[in-house]
Amino acid sequence: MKSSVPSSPRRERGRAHPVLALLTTGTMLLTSACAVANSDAGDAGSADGRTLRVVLTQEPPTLEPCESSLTATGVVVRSNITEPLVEREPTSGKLDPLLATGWRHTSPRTWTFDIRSGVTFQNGQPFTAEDAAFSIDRAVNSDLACNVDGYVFGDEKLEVDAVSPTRLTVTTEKTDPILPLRLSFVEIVPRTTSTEAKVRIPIGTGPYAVTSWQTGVSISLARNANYWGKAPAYPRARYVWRSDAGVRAAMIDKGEADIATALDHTSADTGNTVAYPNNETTALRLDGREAPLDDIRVRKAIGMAVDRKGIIDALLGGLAKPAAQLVPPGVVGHNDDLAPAPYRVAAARALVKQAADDGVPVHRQITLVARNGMFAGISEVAEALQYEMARVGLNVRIRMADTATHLQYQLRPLPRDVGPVALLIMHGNQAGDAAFTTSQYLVSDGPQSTFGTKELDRRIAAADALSGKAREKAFAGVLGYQNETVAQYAYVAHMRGLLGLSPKVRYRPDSATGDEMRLAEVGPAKAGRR
Amino acid sequence: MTPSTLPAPAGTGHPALEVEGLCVDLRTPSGTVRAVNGVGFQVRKGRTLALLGESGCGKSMTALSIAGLLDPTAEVTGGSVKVSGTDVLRLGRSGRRKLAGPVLSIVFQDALTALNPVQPVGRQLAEPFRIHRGMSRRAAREKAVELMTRVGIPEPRLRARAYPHQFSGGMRQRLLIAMAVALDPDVLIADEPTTALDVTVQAQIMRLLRDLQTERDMALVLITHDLAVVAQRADDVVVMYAGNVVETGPVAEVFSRPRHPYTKGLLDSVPEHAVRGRPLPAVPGSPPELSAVPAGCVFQARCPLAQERCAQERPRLTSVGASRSAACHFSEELDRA
Amino acid sequence: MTSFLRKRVISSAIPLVFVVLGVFCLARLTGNPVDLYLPLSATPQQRAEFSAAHGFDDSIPVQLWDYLTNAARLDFGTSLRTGESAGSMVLKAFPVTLQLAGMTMLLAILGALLVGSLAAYRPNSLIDRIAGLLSMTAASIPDFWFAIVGVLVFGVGLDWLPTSGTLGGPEIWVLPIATLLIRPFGVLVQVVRGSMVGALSAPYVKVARSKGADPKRVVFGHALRNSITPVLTVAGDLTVGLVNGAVVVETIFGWPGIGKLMIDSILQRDFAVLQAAVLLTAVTIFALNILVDVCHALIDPRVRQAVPA
Amino acid sequence: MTDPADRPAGVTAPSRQRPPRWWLLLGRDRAAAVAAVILAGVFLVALFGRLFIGDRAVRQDLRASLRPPSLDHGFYGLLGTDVLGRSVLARLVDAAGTTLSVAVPAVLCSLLIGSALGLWAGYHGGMRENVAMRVADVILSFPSLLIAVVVLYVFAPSAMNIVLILAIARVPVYLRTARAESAELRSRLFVDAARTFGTPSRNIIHRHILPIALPTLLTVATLDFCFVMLTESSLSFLGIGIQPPDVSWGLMVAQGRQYLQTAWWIAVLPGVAIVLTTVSATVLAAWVRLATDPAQRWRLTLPRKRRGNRAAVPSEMIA
Repeated sequence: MKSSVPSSPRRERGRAHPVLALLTTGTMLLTSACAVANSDAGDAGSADGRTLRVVLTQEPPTLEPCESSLTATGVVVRSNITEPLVEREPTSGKLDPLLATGWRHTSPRTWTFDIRSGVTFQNGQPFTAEDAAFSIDRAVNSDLACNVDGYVFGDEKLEVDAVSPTRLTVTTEKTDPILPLRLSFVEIVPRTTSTEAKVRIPIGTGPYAVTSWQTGVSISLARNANYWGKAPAYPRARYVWRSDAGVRAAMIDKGEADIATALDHTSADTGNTVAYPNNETTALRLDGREAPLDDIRVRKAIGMAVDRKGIIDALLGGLAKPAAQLVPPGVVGHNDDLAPAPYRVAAARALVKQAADDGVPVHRQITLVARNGMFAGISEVAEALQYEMARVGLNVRIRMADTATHLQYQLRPLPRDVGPVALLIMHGNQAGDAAFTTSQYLVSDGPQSTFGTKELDRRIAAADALSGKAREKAFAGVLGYQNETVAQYAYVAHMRGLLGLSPKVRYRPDSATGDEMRLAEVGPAKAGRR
Repeated sequence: MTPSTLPAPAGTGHPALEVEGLCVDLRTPSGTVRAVNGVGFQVRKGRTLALLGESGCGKSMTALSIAGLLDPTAEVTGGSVKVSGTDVLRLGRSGRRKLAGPVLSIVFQDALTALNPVQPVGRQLAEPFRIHRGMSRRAAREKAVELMTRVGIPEPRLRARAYPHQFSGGMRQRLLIAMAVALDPDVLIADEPTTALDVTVQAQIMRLLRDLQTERDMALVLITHDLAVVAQRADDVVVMYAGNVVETGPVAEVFSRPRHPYTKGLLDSVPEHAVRGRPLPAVPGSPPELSAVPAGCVFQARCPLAQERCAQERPRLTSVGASRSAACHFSEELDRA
Repeated sequence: MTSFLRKRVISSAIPLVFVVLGVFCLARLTGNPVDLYLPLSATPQQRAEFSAAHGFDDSIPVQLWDYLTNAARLDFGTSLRTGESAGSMVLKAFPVTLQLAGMTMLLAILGALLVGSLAAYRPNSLIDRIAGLLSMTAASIPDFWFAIVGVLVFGVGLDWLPTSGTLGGPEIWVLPIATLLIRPFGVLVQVVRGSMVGALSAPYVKVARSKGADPKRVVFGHALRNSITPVLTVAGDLTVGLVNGAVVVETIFGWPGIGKLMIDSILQRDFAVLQAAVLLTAVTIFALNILVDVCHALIDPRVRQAVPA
Repeated sequence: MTDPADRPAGVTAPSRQRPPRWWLLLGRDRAAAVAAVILAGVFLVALFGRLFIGDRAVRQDLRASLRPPSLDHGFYGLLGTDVLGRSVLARLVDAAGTTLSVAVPAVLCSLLIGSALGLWAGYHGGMRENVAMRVADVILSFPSLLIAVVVLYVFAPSAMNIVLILAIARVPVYLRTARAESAELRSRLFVDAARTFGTPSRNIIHRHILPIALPTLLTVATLDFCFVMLTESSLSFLGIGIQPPDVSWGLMVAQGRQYLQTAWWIAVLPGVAIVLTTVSATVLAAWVRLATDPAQRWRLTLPRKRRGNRAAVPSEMIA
């Protein structure tokens, strides 16, 4: 602006109305905003009773089937979009045929599966044993670094062979008595799927197919017309996500959603919720390598200091059960004879005192690490545990961490120079066999274990080689032995999930619901569709 | 009738501005004080009245209360202000607004702050026409340019688009005057219109004011502390001290024969009255704080004639000749001296 | 004006470089994301492969150099979480937040000008006191608290508004905007009132009144434009602060905006997305600052003249 | 009306010449007086409250969980209990200390650093001013909440770190304000005069510029006080604010939000505490600003119930 006197009258008019300019911009914003908001209003037409509306806690990072052991992915993908060969009945632990009609152990290292015929993928391609072989190969043997690979197979390599369109053989490196269970985690995709990169939107044989995924907004599914099994009740389904439990509950109460996952008892209307055991167990993992936690009296004292009933009633809405071991009832190897450590403050205090008298530095500060959002009321539970531990004479501080930080504490290599750590963990045994727990949490060099004993390692290895009743008994023994002589864990509770369910729909959640929500099992509450 | 009212000069109809017994209270952190106490005067069309006094004597406050522009801390508590016969103090807000501009107008002293810094001056000059005449933007702008020409702004059409900070002090004062006379008001109050200006410019502005007054036959109230200006420009003068009128009358008479010691003191302090070789006489002391005005005569503390009576009884403004009055117990003595 | 703009833009570019560097280093401080993306039982070899594949095993300067050279070609890397291009993820989320913030500030400024002027017109009047109390309260309510109460009251209790989400008509904007709005509105009302009181006691207002201008003309014709300068400055700062509010609002209401994207990418150690998001936000904030300066110049001719040619 | 000339002017006024005492002025403005009392109360509670409550703020009783406010459970039960059965009253008292010990140092730090830098930069102008302003730009363009999240996750969320982050994030605000004031003042006559006498610039800033800029800076600081408390609360909402067993009002609001439907008192009472404190601080700051500014002081003299009754001059009293 060089001249002090503007040379043209127009310019003055142009700049004389910043308010007007502001208004114009605002109007433009408003209209464009409405345009965005309305862009999928057609799809949103949801209250018609023909779309099943599900609200999740977070948006799935991907829908790649080989990542479906990630809870956020699996809850959408598994048994809705894609299906495995075999599925595990969550309550009994029994294996049911799905895309495989039968299976048998044909040689010590080989299993043979009979493949269902007459099944087609959502893209119209027929499903054969070759697709099954391809899918297993892709998930387990490829360079995709699939989550399911690490989760159920470790570094084991499988040899897969489609003998005929209806017959598949899988050969393991060493005898694997629970291979069918492991394979229940592998979702089947057509052989045309990329092996170079993970897919964002998968194609499967499931009852629903993905019609659209609006990033950040919603995922829409439509009924698969060619589905081989019973057609699901709802022609369409839509997933949205809200991270706040109160908002999810409000959506159910308001009728904006039919199903909401992971509600918490404080904000949910009890009329619209169903509690179910979710196979998760919370416990404090005590780092036995650091004083004062290296003294078993201190570890046992912590077990006795925890007021499980108080915590469950006051903080968990009475939904959980006191725990005495890392696996809940129903999992192979659960020890029915173990009772939760008694809540005895005086005795616990005496134990700590005894240890202190023996020179254990009980006043060294213990860090209680917990993860934000692990379950509803986590910070209150952490505070209660801190208080209860402090009450028996220990010095405890709380560190609330995010997932990444918590993982650093949880996984080997464990962080150094952080002093004694009591890590609040929540373990979910999705597979239903204690072997998945012991190999991670109890073996002395287990990825999520801080220490152990040779004897315990030996017992675990022995149990893992067994099958049937003997296996159950051996693992039960392992769990009892750990409580008695190792005491790495101070258990809190076997948790139960809370599912929001609108009165309009009928659905019975089971222990697998958090990882795998079968939309085909959901129906309208009353007979007769509106 | 309050004694403060001047006897109306012979003539027909109402005076253009007639103020009677005007009282203004001012709230300060330490309490309420009376800033203007029973002030009265009148002006006819074509005549100029000067309100003379030291700063803080209440003359500006008087002007603001006539124009209805007092700050919220000040409040008119008595008296009447008649403009062309209507008592504006009894009017409602919108009634008052109708008069502001076409009937009664005011020129402020600091032209820089009195002009809106973010509006082109042309628009500010056009505003009276837009408000009172309902003119279109374009017609009002033409009028503004005319006005600018009249008050002597060079290149008015171009300069109408400029902003106040782009003008010199004298030009700004011209603009302000132009704005005030835009609608040919009956009464124009000029509140120290030349204080902030150079001496040469002062003369130009005063000349402009006089010309406009003659041209438009306005009653002019000139508020000033400058005796020379009063002597040259005004017909009548009202001398104020600490919120009170101490002397009024035609300028020539008052200045030649002051009947109040304060007026006399003021006149003596002007260099041209001084005698070479003698120290310049000044009115000793300073005016009282408004919160500590004494009970008797307001001027007693500085008055060379003060006596016991002055501390007890406040002198009324009494007639001391044809169309003259003064508020002093000893005005006769002063005249004789 | 153009030279003014050019100078302003050049002097802004240097800080941008520091922002990029700062975010890059801060992100690396949060540790290696390998644990989050590999199965709990992944072998050391798998971890090493993952690190190598995403370049986390290089030294920080090498990583930075790679990042800068790629960024210069507008390639901001790939999201670890979704495998999408970070740039496109950010660009998808950005308009949502921009609209939310734009609407919020527009309403906040207009509303505050109205309420603030009303309050300033008669200082100490009943309106002034009520406006003062309400605005101060509004400015001190925690936003997430307001949001949740809003959902419970207007969403569930009264059933007037949808609880959350972006699916639906214009009514879905009400609660998110109201939540974002309260603080800026509260602060701005006070600022408007303060500067309006100042402007209304200026001599030119007396002059306007001596011309017979009615209150509307006095306030909106004369005082408003003079009092708007501090309002603009504060509004600019508040808009920057809206990014914080957006994190909370988008988290609660499930809006796919940049605030939620940033917090998620921090929690998921999704560095590429975090860096792209912060960079875009920083650029926007710079643009905003320039916009505020330009508005100053538009509103006040004295500022215009002060800018050297 | 009696003869006005007979009434000596100014008798209604107390004949004091010096300005009235500040507490008299304060007493006249009822809102400011109430605000001052509330603030004083909050500070007293924050300073000494912990001496009285003992371990009440952390003493848990899971069997006394979520008791509503009532008179039945003694003094500490007056405001009910939280989900862990702790007395909400005791926690409010305990939290007052923590909240202020975060907010006050954070505001003071940013005020001191920002003002010093800003005054210096504005006074000298040129390169120094430019650099200072660009630093402010850099800090401002980081979304502060997110930086807080990163830093607090990396370096453990201690109260000290929270104070540091909040202080750094707010420095630019003071820096800009102080710079603007100082840049405007440096060209004033009295500063020029001081400069021609050879007064060192540090002294000029201290003696001539700071006193004039201070009221504005203090007003900004009060508003910031509110901002800091709210940000601390937002951090708690994200789980990285004050860490239990310490407690702040922000943390109480954040933790109590899930009990809004079942136990309103947990989240509402600390929210009210935040609102009351910040509103009081703002009211008092506005008052102090008026009272210390000679040109504005008269505003305090306005009688309260004036509107409505028509004064003799029905002017649109525009202040």
